[in-house]
Amino acid sequence: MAKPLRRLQSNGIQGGQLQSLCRALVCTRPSSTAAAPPPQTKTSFGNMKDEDRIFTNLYGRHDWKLAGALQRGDWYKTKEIILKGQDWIVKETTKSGLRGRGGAGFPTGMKWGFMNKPGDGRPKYLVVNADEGEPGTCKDREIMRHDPHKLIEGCLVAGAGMGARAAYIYIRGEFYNEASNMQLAINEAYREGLIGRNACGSGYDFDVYMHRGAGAYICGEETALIESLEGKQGKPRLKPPFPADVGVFGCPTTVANVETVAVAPTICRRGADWFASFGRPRNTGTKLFNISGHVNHPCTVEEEMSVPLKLLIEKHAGGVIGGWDNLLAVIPGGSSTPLIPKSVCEDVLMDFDALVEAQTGLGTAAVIVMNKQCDIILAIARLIEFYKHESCGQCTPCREGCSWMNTIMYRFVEGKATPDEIDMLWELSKQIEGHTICALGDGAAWPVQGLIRHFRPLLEGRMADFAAKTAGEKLHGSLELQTRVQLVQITK
Amino acid sequence: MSYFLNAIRTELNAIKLAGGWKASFYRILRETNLRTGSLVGTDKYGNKYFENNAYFMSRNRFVVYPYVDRFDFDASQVPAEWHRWLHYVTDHPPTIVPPEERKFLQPHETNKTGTKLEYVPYSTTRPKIEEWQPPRTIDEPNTWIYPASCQLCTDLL
Amino acid sequence: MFCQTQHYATAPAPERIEVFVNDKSLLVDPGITVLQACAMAGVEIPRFCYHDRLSVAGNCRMCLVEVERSIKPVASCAMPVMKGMKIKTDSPMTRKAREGVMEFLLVNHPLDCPICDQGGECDLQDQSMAFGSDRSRFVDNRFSGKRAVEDKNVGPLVKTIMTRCIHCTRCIRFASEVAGVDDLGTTGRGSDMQVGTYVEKMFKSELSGNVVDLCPVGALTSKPYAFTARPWELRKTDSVDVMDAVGSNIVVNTRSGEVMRILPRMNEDINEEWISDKTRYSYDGLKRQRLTKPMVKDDKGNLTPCTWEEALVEVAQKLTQANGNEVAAVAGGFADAESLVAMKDLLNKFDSEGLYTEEGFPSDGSGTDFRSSYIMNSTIAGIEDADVLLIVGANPRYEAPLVNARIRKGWMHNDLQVGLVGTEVDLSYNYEHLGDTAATLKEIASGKHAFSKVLANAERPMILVGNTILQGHEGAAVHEVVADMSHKLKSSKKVEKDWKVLNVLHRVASQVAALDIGYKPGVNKMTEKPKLLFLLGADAGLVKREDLPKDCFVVYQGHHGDQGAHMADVILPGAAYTEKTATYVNTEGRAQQTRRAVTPPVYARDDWKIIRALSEGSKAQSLKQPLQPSILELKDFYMTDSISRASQTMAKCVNAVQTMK
Amino acid sequence: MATSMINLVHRANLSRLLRPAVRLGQFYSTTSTPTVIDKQEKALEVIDEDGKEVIDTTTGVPDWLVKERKARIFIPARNAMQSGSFNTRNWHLEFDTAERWENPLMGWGSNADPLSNLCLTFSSKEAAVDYAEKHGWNYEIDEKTEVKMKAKSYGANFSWNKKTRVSTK
Repeated sequence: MAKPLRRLQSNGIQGGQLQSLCRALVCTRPSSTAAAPPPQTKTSFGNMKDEDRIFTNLYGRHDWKLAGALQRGDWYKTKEIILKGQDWIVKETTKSGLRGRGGAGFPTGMKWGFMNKPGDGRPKYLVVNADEGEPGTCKDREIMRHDPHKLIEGCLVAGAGMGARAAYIYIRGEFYNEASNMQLAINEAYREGLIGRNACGSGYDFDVYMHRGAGAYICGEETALIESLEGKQGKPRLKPPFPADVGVFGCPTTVANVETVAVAPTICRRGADWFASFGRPRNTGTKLFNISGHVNHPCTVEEEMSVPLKLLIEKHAGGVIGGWDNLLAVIPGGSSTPLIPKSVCEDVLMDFDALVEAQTGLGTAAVIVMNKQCDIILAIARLIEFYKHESCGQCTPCREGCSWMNTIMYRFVEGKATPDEIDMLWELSKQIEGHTICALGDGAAWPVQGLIRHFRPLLEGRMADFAAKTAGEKLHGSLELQTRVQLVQITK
Repeated sequence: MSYFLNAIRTELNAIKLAGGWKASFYRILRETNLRTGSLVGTDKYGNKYFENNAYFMSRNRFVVYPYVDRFDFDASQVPAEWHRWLHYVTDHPPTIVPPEERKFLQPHETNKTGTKLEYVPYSTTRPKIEEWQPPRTIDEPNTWIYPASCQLCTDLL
Repeated sequence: MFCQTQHYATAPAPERIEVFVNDKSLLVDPGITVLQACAMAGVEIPRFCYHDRLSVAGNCRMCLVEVERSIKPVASCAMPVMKGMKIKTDSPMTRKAREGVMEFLLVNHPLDCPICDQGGECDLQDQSMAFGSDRSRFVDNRFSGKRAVEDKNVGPLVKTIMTRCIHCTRCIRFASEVAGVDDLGTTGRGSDMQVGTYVEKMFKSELSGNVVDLCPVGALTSKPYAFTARPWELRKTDSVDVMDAVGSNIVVNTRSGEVMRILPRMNEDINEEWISDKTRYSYDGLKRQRLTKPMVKDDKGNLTPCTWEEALVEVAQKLTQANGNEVAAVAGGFADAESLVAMKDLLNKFDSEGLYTEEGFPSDGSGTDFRSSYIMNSTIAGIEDADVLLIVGANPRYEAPLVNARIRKGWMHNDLQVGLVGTEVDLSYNYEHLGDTAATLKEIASGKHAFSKVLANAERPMILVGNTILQGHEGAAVHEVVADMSHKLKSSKKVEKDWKVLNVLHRVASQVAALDIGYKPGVNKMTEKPKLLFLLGADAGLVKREDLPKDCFVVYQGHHGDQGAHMADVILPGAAYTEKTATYVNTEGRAQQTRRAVTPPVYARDDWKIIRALSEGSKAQSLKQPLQPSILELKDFYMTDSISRASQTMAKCVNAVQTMK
Repeated sequence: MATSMINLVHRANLSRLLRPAVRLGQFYSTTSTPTVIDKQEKALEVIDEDGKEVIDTTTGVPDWLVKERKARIFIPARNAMQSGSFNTRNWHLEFDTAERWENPLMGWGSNADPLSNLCLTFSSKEAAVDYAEKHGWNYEIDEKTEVKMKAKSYGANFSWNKKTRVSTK
C-alpha cells in the first residue's frame, strides 16, 4: 500500500483536477481546495472494524422500526445535539471533513454554512435527495429500507444545523418498499415527538415530509428535484441562483444526499475527529460502496474512504468472476464516471482525489466491474442509451447530443463506422460537457470519453473487422442498424 | 424563235386556264403573277390546288383561293390535310391518300385575327379585390363598365 | 434577486458596477444580465430562447459566452453581472460553444428552408450562417434519419410544423406570461420532447398570433399567410392599426399592391411588440366586400355604378337644395381625422352643425368640453406604474387586448390590484369582482364599499371606464360618479400631483379625434330629422333607415359594403386604413399616422379628397341595468367592424372557437 | 340635369384630388415638362444665399415628385419576426408609397414614381437632414425612442411571493 501513496504524495493533489470533478457546481462557489490539506499520517486504508460502522442494519437483519433503531443508538441525546446550536453542528460537520455523498463531493459543512445567512423572512428547507437512480448505485435504498430512523434523525440534526423549518424527502417513485418504511418511520417519530412541534423536546419545530417522485433520473439533479417537488416538470434550473438563495418554493434550500444526512447524527455524537480519522485528509469518513457487475458476490458495504479498489472487490465482493486477471475495466463511481482499465484498478484508492487523478471520479461510489467476457462497447452504448432516455430535453446540447451519441455508439458496437468518427465522437462529447444546464450532459459525455481514452484500439479493431466482413458496403445507407444491434455477438 | 413561240403559247394557255383575259387581269392584280399547272384537287372550301413541275421546287405547288365572297385571302384558309401536301411534308395529296377520319377532328377554321371574332387574352386569376354587389330590387345583370369616354375621365387619363 | 419592478418614482439609483465586455470597460446597473450588458456595449449575443419581454429560460444555450475565471462558458441570458466580470464574446471558447450548440440544433432540424415560410427571416438560418460550422458532420441521417414530430392543430391562425421546433419555449412562455392562457406546454422528455397543447385544442387567445413572430424558426407560422409571399419580396410600410382604439403600431407588408400580412411594430408606449389577432389577421377583409366604384340609385331604386362626376354632382345638387339644419353627418369607427375635419368644414359651409359620431358618450355635465374627461389620461404605459385599478363596465381583454396585456403585465410584475364593476368576465388575470351594477359603483364612491379603502390607500390609482356603458341609459350617471371619484382620489394627499385617475377606454379608432374636432357623440343626439345624411363609414347599424324621414337622402362614404352601404342612395368609395396616409387619435389621445401601403382599389379615393372635391364642387348659395361590456367572449371578439366582418380568416376563428375545444 | 351641374364642378381641382390609380404618366408629363426646362435654365445656381449646397435645381427631378410630399427620416423598428437588431442602428430616409398598379399580363407591380422606392441609410440624423435639404426635400423626423432596459432575473421565475413565478413549461 505504501507505494501508491508515495506517488500521490509526491505529485500532490492538484486543484484543477478536483475542480473538474466539481463541474456540477458552478465555479463561483468557493472551491474545496482553498485550504491546504492536513499532512498525511495514515498509510493503510480499508478493513474497517465493525464498531466503527455507522449503518449497523445495512442488511436488514434487525428491526428497522423505532425500537430497533433506539437499540442501535439512534435518537440518543439528539436533544442535546440540537441544543448545542446551529454553529456547533455546522462546525462539527466541517471539522469531520464530510463531503457530499451524492456524487459531486462538495464539502458538506460549507454547504450547510451557506444557509446561515441573515434571513429575510422566508423559511428555509432541507431537501433530502432520495431519488437514487444512477445505474449501479443502491446505497440510499438500503438506508431507507433498513435504517430509516437514521435518516429522520439526520434530517433533524442537519435541519437544526441550517435552521430549516422542514425537510422534504424526495424519494424515487420506484422505491415502493423504501417509501413505505420511510413513511412508517416518520409516523413513529411524530408519534414519539421526535420530530414535529418541539422536536425531541428541544423546543425546535421541525417537520419531515416524504414526497414520492415519478421515476425520472433527472429528478436526482438538485434543481430538477426542486422543480419536481414544486409540482412541475423535473427540469433543472440554471445556477445562479443557487438553491441556497432560491430553492424549493422560492425559499433558501439545501439539497443533500440521503447518506450525507444520515451520517450527520453519528458524527455529532461520536465526534468529528472520529469521523475524520478514516480515509485520507479531505477524503475522510466512511462510505457505502456498491459493488456490482462481474463479481462473485455483488454487495453494498460500508468501508473506510480511500480503501483500495482491489481490496474492496477482493474482500467484499468475492473477487472478479474468473479471477483478478480476468478484469477488463471498472466504472468506479456510478454510470456517469469514466471507466478505468485494469492497469489503473490495480492500485487506485477509492476516494475523491485519487480517482480524479485517474481521470475519473468517485461519484456515488458504485463500482461496476466488467470482466473480459463483457462487450465493453455495448456496455457503454447501453449507458448512453440510458442517458438519452433520461435527458430532460430542456437544453440543446444534452437533448440533441445524447441521442446523436447514442446512434453513433450503437454503430460502434457493430463497427459500422470509420476511425475518424471516434475523434468526432470525442469532440461531440466535449461539446456537450460543460455546455448544459445540469450535470447530466457531463455524465453522458464522460463514459464515452473513458471508453475512447482507454479502449480506442478495441473500437478501431471492430471497425476494421466490420469493414473486412462487408468490404465497406454497409458502412453507409442501412436503416436496420437499431434492430441489428441486438444480434451482435457479445463475446469475441 | 421557237423559244418565244413556246413562251407565248404557255402564257396564252395560262390565260385560258385562268378563265380568260378579264379573269387573268384580276388574278395579276390580286396575286401579281399568273401561273399554270395541272389541277391536283379542290377542297370543300373551294381552294384549288395546282402542281406544275416546270417551276422549280417550292414554286411548283400552289393554291388558288376562291374569290367568291372576299377579296383578301390568307394562308390559314388552307386546311390541314392540304397544308401538308402544299408544304412538301408529303407528296401524296389528300385526293390520293385521304386523311384518316377521327371523331375529335374539328372542321378547319381560318385565322380570326383582325376580325371581330379574334381571341383576346384575359386574366384567369382571381381578382385581388372582391367588390361589393349592392342588393338589387329588380333582377337584372350588372354589366356596367366605367365608361372610357366619360368627360371627366378623358381629362384625367 | 427577485424581479425588479419599475417604479414610478425611482428610488435613488443603486451604485453601478464595472464590467468588461471584450476588454471594454462598461458601467452597468447591478441586477442586469450579462447578455444585457453586452447589448449595452453594442455586442449582440446570439440567442433563441431569450426574449426581452419574456421570462428567462436559459435552455437554448446559444448565448454561451466565456467569462474569465470560469472554467466553462456561462449562459449570458441568465447570469447576472458581477463586479469586475470580464466577458469575452468572441473568444475561441465562446465561438466553439456557439458552433457546438448550433450543430446540435441543426442535427434534428429539417432542411425545409426552401418551403418554409420563415425562410429569409429565420433566426436559425441567420445564426447558423454567422456562428455555425460551414459543413456538417452529421452522417447518421443515412442510418436512422432525423426526428419527425406530428403537427398540431391549434386553430385557424397559427400553423404548426413541429418537426422544425428547436424547443426554445418562447411560445409557451408567451402564452402563460403575456396572453395569460396556460394552453401550451411541453410533453415528453429528451429527444422526444414536444411543444403542444397536450390534448389537441385551439390556442384560445386574442393574442395568439404573436407566437408566430416569437418563434425563431418556422415551427409556428401564420396560417392565412402560408405560402403566399417571401419576406424579401415584401414592401414594408410603417402604419397604425385602427381595429380598436389602442392604435397599435404595425408594419403593413405588401406585394404588388396587395396586403400580404400585418406585423407589429415596436412601440413601448402602446403595444410593446404585440398586436391582437384582429389587427394581424383581418387584413383579408380589406380585399372583400369593397366599394370600388361610385354608385347612385337609378330610377328603379337600384344602386348602379356611375362615374365620380355623376355621383358628386348628384350629392352636390342635394347639398345645394337642402337647408343647413337638414344636413347631418355621422362618423363611423374608421373615419380619420383629416376626413372628419373636411366633413366638418363642408357642413359648416352650409350652416349645419349636425356632426355626430356613431359611438356615444355622455354629454351631460362637462361632457366632452374637457379632453381629460374622454381620454385615457394615465396612458397605456402608465398602467404599469399604477397600483390599484378599478375597471368599470369594460372587458379590456376583447375591447382593447393590448391594454389588457398591459394590465396583466402590471398585475404580474408590479402587483397591480384590479377590481371590476360590471359583468364578470375572464380577463386572463385575477381580479376582485365587486358587483354587476352601477349601484356598486355608487357604494364605492360613497366609501361604503370595502374597495373604497383600497382605492383611498392607493398611491397611483386608476379608474378605467369602458365606453360601452357610457353610451347606455345610465352612461351619464356612471360618468358622473366615476368623474367625481377620480377627482376626489386625485386631490387626496397620497396621490402624486401629476398622476391622472380617470381613464376612458374607447372601442373605435375615430372616436377621440372626432370628439377633439367637435363632433357630438352618439346618433341619439340627432334632434333634427335630416334631409341629407352623410354616413362617413358609419357601419355599426345604429342609424337605421326606418328612423329617418322617407325623403332623406343618404350618402355613404366608406370602403366596405356593410350596413351603411345598404341604406345609401349614393355611395362614394373611400380608402381603408392601409390605403391612405391619415391621422388617428387613440384612446390615450395620441395622434398617429397610418401610411399608405397600397393604392385604393379601382376608383376608390382618399376620403378627405372626396369631401374636398364635393365641397369645391358644390358652390354654397351661403342604473339598474347591468354594466355589460360589448364583448364578453372570444367568439364575439373577432368580428366587430366592417373590415373584420368581411374577413374570412376571422370567420374561421369564430367557427373554430365554437367547434374546437 | 347633369350637364348643367358639371359647370359647378371645378374640373381642374377635381382631377388633382381624384387622381385615378392607373395610367398616370400622361397626366403628369403634361404638367411636369415645363418645370424640367425651368430647372435646367438655372442649373448652375447650386449655392444658395446661406452658402449651402443646393442641388435640387440640377437634378431635373420634377417638382410634383418632391415638393408636394415629405420624406420621412426615422430609425426602423426591429423586425418582430427576428431577434437581430443591427438594422435598427441606422437612420433611414424614405418617401411615401405612390400610386402603383399591376401589369395586366404578368402581374408585375409598377409605378411612376422613382422616389417611393428610395431607401437611403445614414449613420446619423444630421446626415439624413443635410441630404434632404441639399435635395430640397421636405422632411419629417420620427425621433428615436430610447428603450429603457429592464433588469431581468432568472430567479424571478421561482419567486415565492411574486406572480412572475413560472408554472408552465
